[in-house]
Amino acid sequence: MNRRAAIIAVALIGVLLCVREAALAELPIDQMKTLELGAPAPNWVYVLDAQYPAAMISKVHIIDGDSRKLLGQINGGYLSNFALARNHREIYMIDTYYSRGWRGTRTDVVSIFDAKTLTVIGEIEIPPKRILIVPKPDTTALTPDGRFLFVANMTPATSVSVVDLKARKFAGEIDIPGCAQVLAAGNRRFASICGDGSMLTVDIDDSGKLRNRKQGKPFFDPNQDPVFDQPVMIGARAYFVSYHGMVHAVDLAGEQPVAEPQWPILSSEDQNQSWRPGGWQVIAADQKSGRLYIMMHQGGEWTHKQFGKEVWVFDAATKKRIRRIQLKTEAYSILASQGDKPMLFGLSLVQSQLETYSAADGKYLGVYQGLGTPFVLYGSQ
Amino acid sequence: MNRRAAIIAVALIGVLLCVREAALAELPIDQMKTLELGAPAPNWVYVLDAQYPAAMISKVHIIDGDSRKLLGQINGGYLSNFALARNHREIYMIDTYYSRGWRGTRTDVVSIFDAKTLTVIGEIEIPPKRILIVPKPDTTALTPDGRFLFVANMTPATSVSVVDLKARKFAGEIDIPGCAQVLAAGNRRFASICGDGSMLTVDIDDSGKLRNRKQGKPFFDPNQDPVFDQPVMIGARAYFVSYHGMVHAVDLAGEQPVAEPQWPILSSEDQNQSWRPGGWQVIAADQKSGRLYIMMHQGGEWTHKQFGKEVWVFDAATKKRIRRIQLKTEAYSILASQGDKPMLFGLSLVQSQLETYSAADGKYLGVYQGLGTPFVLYGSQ
Amino acid sequence: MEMDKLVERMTRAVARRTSRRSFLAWVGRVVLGATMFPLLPVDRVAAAANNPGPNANLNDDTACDYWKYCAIDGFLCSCCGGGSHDCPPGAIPSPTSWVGTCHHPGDGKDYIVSYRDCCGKTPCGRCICGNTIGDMPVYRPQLDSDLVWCFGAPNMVYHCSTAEIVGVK
Amino acid sequence: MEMDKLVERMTRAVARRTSRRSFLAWVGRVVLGATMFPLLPVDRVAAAANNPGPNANLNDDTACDYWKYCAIDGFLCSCCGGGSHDCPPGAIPSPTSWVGTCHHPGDGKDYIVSYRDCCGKTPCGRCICGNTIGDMPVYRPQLDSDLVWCFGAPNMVYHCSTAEIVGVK
Repeated sequence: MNRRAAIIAVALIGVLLCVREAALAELPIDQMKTLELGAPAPNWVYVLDAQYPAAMISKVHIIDGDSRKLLGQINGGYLSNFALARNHREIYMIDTYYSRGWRGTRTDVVSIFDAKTLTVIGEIEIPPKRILIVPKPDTTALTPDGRFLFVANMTPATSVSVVDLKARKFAGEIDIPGCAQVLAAGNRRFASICGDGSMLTVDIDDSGKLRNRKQGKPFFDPNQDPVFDQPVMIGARAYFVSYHGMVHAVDLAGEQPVAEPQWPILSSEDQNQSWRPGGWQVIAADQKSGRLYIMMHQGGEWTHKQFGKEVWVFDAATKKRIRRIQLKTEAYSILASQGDKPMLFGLSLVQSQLETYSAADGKYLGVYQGLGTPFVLYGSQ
Repeated sequence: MNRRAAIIAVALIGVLLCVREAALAELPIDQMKTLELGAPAPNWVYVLDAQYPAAMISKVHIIDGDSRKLLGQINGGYLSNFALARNHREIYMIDTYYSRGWRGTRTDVVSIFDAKTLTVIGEIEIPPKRILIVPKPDTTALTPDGRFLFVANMTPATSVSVVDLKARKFAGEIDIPGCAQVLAAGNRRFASICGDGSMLTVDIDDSGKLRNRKQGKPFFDPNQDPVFDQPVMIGARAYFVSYHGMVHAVDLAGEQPVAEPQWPILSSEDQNQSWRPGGWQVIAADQKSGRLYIMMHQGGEWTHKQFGKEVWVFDAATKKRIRRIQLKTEAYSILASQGDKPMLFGLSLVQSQLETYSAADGKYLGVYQGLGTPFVLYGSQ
Repeated sequence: MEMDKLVERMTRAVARRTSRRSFLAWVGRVVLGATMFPLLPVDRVAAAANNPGPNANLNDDTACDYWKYCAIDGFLCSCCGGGSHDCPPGAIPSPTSWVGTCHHPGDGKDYIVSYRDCCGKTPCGRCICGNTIGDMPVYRPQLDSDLVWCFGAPNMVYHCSTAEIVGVK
Repeated sequence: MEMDKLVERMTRAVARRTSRRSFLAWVGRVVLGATMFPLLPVDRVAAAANNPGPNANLNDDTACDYWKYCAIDGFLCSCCGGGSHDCPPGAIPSPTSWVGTCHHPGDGKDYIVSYRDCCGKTPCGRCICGNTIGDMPVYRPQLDSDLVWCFGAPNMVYHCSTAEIVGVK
């Protein structure tokens, strides 16, 4: 197409010039161009849309939470994941593609986008093993320094693909037997959640190779009270909430994973009213204030995926509930922004919309609609 | 995956056997298998679903019009087209794929499905030039003997790719300057509609190469009363209906395309009530009885894509209107089946549903729902 | 509007689709030398299964309350051109699956049911039927209903779900 | 429900999306030596254009009745992170396009507007705005609104539509 494109472009310019000769308009002639994103604001939010039922092409809607306007979109593949560099220079989509759309050869790649122009500037092929699951934030993790990207695999044997973003290459694969998913716990460390209720931390060297691994002690009983597998990180501390409403904090910065004593979010009265945490992206945090946001509903056993009608705010330090926020529309995922005026986002899968609230007082601010089948929210910080 | 598949399968069998030892059930153990389609019935209908907004993966829903049950589905690529062999042995999807789903290298292929098992049994690569347009039946045509498949191209220069289905190869490309689309007008002949209001017939030899072309005389004035570009064929005669309600029959079997005198479907009273043909797949035919079905609405100039609320039935021989069929739900496309009890299908894009009517008396029979974004209907004969 | 209902069913579905929490899959993993996940004894699987008991429907296998579907999770193949234990034309049964236990109100027996996905086509999109009883996070993959469980199938594209009787408890 | 409205807008949209019936495109074809389609004189294009005239809105370029959109057909780039004549980040302006003529109620002039698609991403899906005035079948491609008119762009995937003033009539 390139020769043709060039030719057409030339012809086009020619015509435009002719037209301009004749132009005596009060309105100036437009100069068509492609826009770029401005400097990211704290309340920008990245919404991952799996685009069911077609499912083979994902979409990320980049939305300004303040104006509730669409800033741009990027595409991905089958059940793709998303990661944003902390310096906002690059966006990564972790994609699975088939050579014939829905059939043929499977290829997994990390697609690298310029975060300002939203154009694809590179691609790194990884083993076609990435876990294919309804999108979750912790299937991918980026080290704070932006050097390494970790990709969770399942074949169903579990492992982690280490991608060297600086060298633009796949650095290697590290088995995490009995464990799953991946959290960044430092510039050269990731952590995974294990089937026995413990956590695993894995250290890598500067080439991305395994340096050592430490298995923590079990801190919850998956058979009695499993924790949701999408914890929120405050620094190198992972906060989990359990099906029955216990909070587990695990410090991942030390020699080995160390869990702090669990604490309950439910009073006996709450329990009598059968309040429970639930949804998809169930827990969020305000890093500065150390506040935890947990999505709640009323239901019995095994209602852990019921849409949430309230968000309860807790102080992670005092372990006390600060506020209850009523959601205008039942949500499936929530996120808190990290600016001076933190915002709470409520994502409704069925209504395909994003609602914004003031995190400070729970005031409803507005809604953005038309998000396809959105599952996961990512912040700009 | 194959080694692993084998291993898992073996393990699976082992377990099933063990389980069976212990089985003393009153109910027999199930034997899981994959079903095949039975002998096709006259009222089977193939619904082409473009799957907007994802758009890159098409879907065909194969539905039994009598029972209004789904028989099976097949997938395609970006704005794919569909063709069914007359002997019902094979189904062809004319696909466009990108190596990375929505980006990368474009590849156009004819995907060959076994019409009984609905598995892909072959693929023929064709030039990546096929016209990309909201799906229309006449972007692809199959010769009556099933030997050649014609694929309409636009770059925007127009041509036709000739595919030899027997030799399983792309046979060549034939330019059709000033003309577009493709209709099968014999085992070695296709026809296209031209911008000057005429038709072009092109004869090929047994190797699929151009033998000769004949340009007919203009039979309509595109500037005054354009015809819809999706005619219905009765034998080798193409029936067009125009924006303003004139029927043009063009015989494509002779030495060159010959148009018969046009005739109106609108009485002066109809015109006063501003009845017009309109929709997407606007005209259908019952081959046996030679009846034409035309979808109608009430509207002014340039309302040619308005959804239809009635289907008017005409005798192509007497040129008289036989019946008016009220559609329960406004339709965008219609089709008539070709059996002894012909059925009229009304396809509603917005409601994403297919309604069935008795073609004989217009009686509403029922509805099938959940068809995505369906545009085109294909019959089993 | 149907489209809207469909989309709603779809989207709700996605929240709890596919994976088969299976001791068969576990066996698969054993054979693969990847058996680091604690095996759940069958009776625990049974305990985790949703048992409609007396309310279960014995006749209509396109309905979500069909007795054999007591813990199925996905689009029913019976509505997609397949059957309660048959893949629609062109879809391939996944060699790996999850097993549940369903009570048959007719004969009073508990049957072991293997929930096997049909793979190789994009989601069928009809008769979504899902429940989250016994559904566990991904660190217990054999109980995770959000995974695409087409391991061992020609590709990882999920089409629909079946329920295959493999024995009596 | 919004999803349902969205789907409705989408599906309605698809019926009359994209193609730019353009003498620029025609020039493209001339240069390509493929100029077999009768050229439409500009005044015929003008005649074919939809002219809301006095009702046209002069301020909101995210609204379908914005004066410059008198014959636009597709998802408005203004709602997709772009502008009335700007592609959203990452989308590429198609070098080929269709030209219409829109009346500006403010200064009373008729402006020649080039309707250029932004290509290279899947459909934006917002602010569908379409009309069929002047829309012709595919044997008159320069007037066909169902074609994906990304000829000359890096790929043929349609994202959204813009309206670029290129002169005064």
